[in-house]
Amino acid sequence: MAKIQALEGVEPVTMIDAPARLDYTFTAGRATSRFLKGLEKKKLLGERSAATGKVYIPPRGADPVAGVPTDEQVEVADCGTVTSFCVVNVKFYGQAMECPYVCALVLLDGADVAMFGLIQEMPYEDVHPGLRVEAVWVDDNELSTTLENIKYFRPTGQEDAPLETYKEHV
Amino acid sequence: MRDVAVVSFAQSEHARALPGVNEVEMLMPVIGQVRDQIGLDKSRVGFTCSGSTDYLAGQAFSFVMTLDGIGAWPPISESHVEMDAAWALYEAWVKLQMGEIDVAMVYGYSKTSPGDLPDVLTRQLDPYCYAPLWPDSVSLAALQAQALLDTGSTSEREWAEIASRSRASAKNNPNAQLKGDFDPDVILADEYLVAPLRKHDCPPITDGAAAIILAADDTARELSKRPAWIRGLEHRIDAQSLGVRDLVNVKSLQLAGSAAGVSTGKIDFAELHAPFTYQEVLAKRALGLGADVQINPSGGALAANPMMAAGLVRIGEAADRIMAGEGDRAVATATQGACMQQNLVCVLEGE
Amino acid sequence: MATKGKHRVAVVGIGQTKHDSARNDVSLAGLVREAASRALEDAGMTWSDIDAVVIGKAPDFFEGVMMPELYLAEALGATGKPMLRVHTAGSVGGSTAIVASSLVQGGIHERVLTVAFEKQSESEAMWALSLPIPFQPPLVAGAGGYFAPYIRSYMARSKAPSHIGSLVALKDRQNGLKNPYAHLHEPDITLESIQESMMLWDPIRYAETCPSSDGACAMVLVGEKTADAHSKQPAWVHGTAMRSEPGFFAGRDQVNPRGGQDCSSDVYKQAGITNPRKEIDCAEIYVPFSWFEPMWMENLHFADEGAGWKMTEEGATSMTGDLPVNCSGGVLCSNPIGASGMLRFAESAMQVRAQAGEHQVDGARLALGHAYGGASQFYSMWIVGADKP
Amino acid sequence: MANTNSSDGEVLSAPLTIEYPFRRSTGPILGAFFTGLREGVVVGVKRSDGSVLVPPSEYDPDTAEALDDLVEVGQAGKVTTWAWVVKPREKHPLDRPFAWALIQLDGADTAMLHIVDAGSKDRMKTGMRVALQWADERVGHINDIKCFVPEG
Repeated sequence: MAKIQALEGVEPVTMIDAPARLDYTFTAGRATSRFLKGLEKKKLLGERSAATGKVYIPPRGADPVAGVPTDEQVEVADCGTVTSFCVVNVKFYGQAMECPYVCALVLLDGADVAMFGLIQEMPYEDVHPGLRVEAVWVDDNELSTTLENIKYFRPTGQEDAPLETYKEHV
Repeated sequence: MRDVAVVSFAQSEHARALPGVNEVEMLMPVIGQVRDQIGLDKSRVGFTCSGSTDYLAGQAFSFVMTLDGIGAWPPISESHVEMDAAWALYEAWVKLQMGEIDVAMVYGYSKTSPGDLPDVLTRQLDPYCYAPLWPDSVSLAALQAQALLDTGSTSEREWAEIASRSRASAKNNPNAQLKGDFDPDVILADEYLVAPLRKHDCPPITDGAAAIILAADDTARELSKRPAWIRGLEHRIDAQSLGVRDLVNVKSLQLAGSAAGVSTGKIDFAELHAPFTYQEVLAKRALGLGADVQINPSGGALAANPMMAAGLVRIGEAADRIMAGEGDRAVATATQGACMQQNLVCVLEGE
Repeated sequence: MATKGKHRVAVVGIGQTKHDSARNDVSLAGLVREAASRALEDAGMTWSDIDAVVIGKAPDFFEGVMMPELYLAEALGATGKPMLRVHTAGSVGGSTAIVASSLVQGGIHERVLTVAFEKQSESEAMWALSLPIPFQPPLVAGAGGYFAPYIRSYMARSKAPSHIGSLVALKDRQNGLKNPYAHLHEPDITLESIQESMMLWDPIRYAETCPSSDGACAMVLVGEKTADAHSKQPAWVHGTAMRSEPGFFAGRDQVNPRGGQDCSSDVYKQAGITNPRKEIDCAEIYVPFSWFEPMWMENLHFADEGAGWKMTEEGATSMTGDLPVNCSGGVLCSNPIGASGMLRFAESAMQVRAQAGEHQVDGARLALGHAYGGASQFYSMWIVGADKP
Repeated sequence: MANTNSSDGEVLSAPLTIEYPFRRSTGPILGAFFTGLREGVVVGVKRSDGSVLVPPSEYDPDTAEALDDLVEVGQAGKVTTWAWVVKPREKHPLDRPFAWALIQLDGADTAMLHIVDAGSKDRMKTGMRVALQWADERVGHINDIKCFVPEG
């Protein structure tokens, strides 16, 4: 490098900035759209697989075990059981939540898979598997086609669900 | 080598946008069809391999989601390439060569419509000296096209005729996206998009999926009356830097074609993955194909170009014609990367 | 071209970079070349000796380069040669090595260079792993946020005492001190300092979590003829296996997934292993969060279900135990995601080649390399040995 | 989070932006190239056969042999191929019609990609001479080259 005069004694460049932005139009697909439209009406619509009889929520278009579409819509309850959870205390670029928060796997009554949801209105150290929780929705005038309609889940005050009722999910 | 053949091919409708479905929903019927049309139970598939890329849809791990559409339970032996699925077919063919399995499934797909494809493809380039300039895919192709024009061996008229012929051939292809009668004189009067390329010189932007079943030896004969035997399968890559490459001689395609034995027998027809019209001229030269070879009876990538599947579709289209007895020996190619950087050649024969 | 059927394959060259949080001294090409040229040097080869290149990495959003192998072809001497790019999520480093092996085993090539890398400092792993998805609140915070509930389930199911995770972290970080390439070198670490570290994703503590690293790993895989002519001890491949299962389905056991069980049964069978705990001398297992060591001990049939944590507690997985696990320091000391699986495969090969230096297990003859990815749904494994299979 | 949802028949869609301020380490060879651009010179690297690569790379693109023999090359050269952009895209370096070109600088044996601000397609021709125009503010980046312009 030394033989190039202009480079002698100058601070070398070692890093470059290469910002990139790509804009997309995300399409939810048929099954997810059906689910999202239900959310707009405060309905949680799962989908049952004819192949295995299992109810998926949120539906993603397929029964992954059989590799076939799920197309029978089934309404499930907006309350369920915490099967497991995590207290998040880490920050990252683009994060929307304030730390710490509790992210739990919630098995809604009537569903065969647990979905991720926030748990609030209780101290996070009291969250535990078996806890019965219910969805807290945004105000009716704020409802739209998004899972963000469910602000979070809160304890129902019911007794804990017995392990047998959610054993397959832990 | 072990004798391996294509025994089944299926593809989705190809369209500018299939907004009604997500990737899984687009793929699932294709997977069902490729198995069902030869009565294959999924448990007989010994290896599965797919090709796709996250950047097109703007979703990380898209191949993880599409696994939902193939019924991977009990757990399956499976792999994925971040390449056109023609290379997934290559990986599956290698697994079949090991002699432990007899049937493999390959699929590829992309939803290109969510993003701005020419912008997205700039992200494939050298991230220091090329990508920050955002040189879109059509512009880069135009650089190669101009270099070819400068050799004096082709013309914009020849390219218009290629576009016209391809889209006329596609009229017989129910899955094709862009088809019909285009008079070369009329389309040559169009404005340039990026000179020397006009709109008709460019591939359509396509959403679509495709799948193939490969089988070895007697299993292939059991599953197909006339399997399309793979007699040569080779791929090579060139440097990405356009400034160090010979843009008018696609060395990687020449090398792959020669290693695959394209010229060791008469070729009845070719399915060339040449997304831009002028690339058909380059591909024919690199493979040494004469005027007697029918090119792209399906319409080729100028009629539908589902990224990450279009190369696999070429192999499938060629195999379907062999299986139907419409020819005895064919060549199919796949290309990816700016200006045909990486190429795969597959020679197929009936018996 | 060779005859039909499966051919023998061996590792004769291994290279890795110094792993670090940000390798600001090298370009992307420089990073992969550092590993690849070391592997070639170890193999006594030059770029022109190589027939084909197989490269792997995790999602392209990490570096913001789509299909970066297209740009890296020149840097890896692949011009004019076949090059494949594998991507199977976190297991990719392992599956890349398996694809490279199969090119030799299938009789296609004699000398294959395989490389895996990640340069996570170009962006930020947490960002790349938690890209926004419309219509969904961004609840799950990266891989830790995803796996923490399942770790909690494991703890509940197995009744493992809560200090097991810290014991694994202590062991691996201490092993890492013996590995000059490891990203984290923490000589002052203690069980107390681990237990006092912050809960990031409760029950996962900061010190029980893998770092985010820049790094690469490479190997040269060759056929029997070339390996026999090689002056150094080759690592012979005795078995390779991959398994995938959907990440989300009703009744899925995500603590002890069947994909991992089936994959390990398959690879043991190929290697003629009937008692893995007894026959395997050491293992390099993909443990990004310390609790995965006991979980994988069960999944890999080294321990009965619910008893994996006892191996950790008894010291069986320490360098002086009966099944040393992650003598290199493992993923807990270095995690260039795309390369992490290949590092496990390469470290297992280093053990049976007796080239692991200070973290060598005396007399290791048979070793397991393991990687997993996605929602604990993609598995790749190999068994390598000092003797020909 | 994008929530201006639009409905296309049965199926919902929403805008999605993937954006990151990537920051890349250059390594010594590209680092020298970018340092050169900031200082107003163009740096190449010599291969073992004496030919010069611009932009330089740490490796020979044909043989992968390591390279580090840096040399300075000229700031004008010839266009080896070009493409005329009739309607620039939003992310393109210029917002009026321009040419992409591969430009072989004097003293270099390979061509680099950049743009030629020629005003009109009629001024473009393979083999034409072009001269480098520096950006007003230079930081050590490929965009330190504002463009090339036809010589004379």
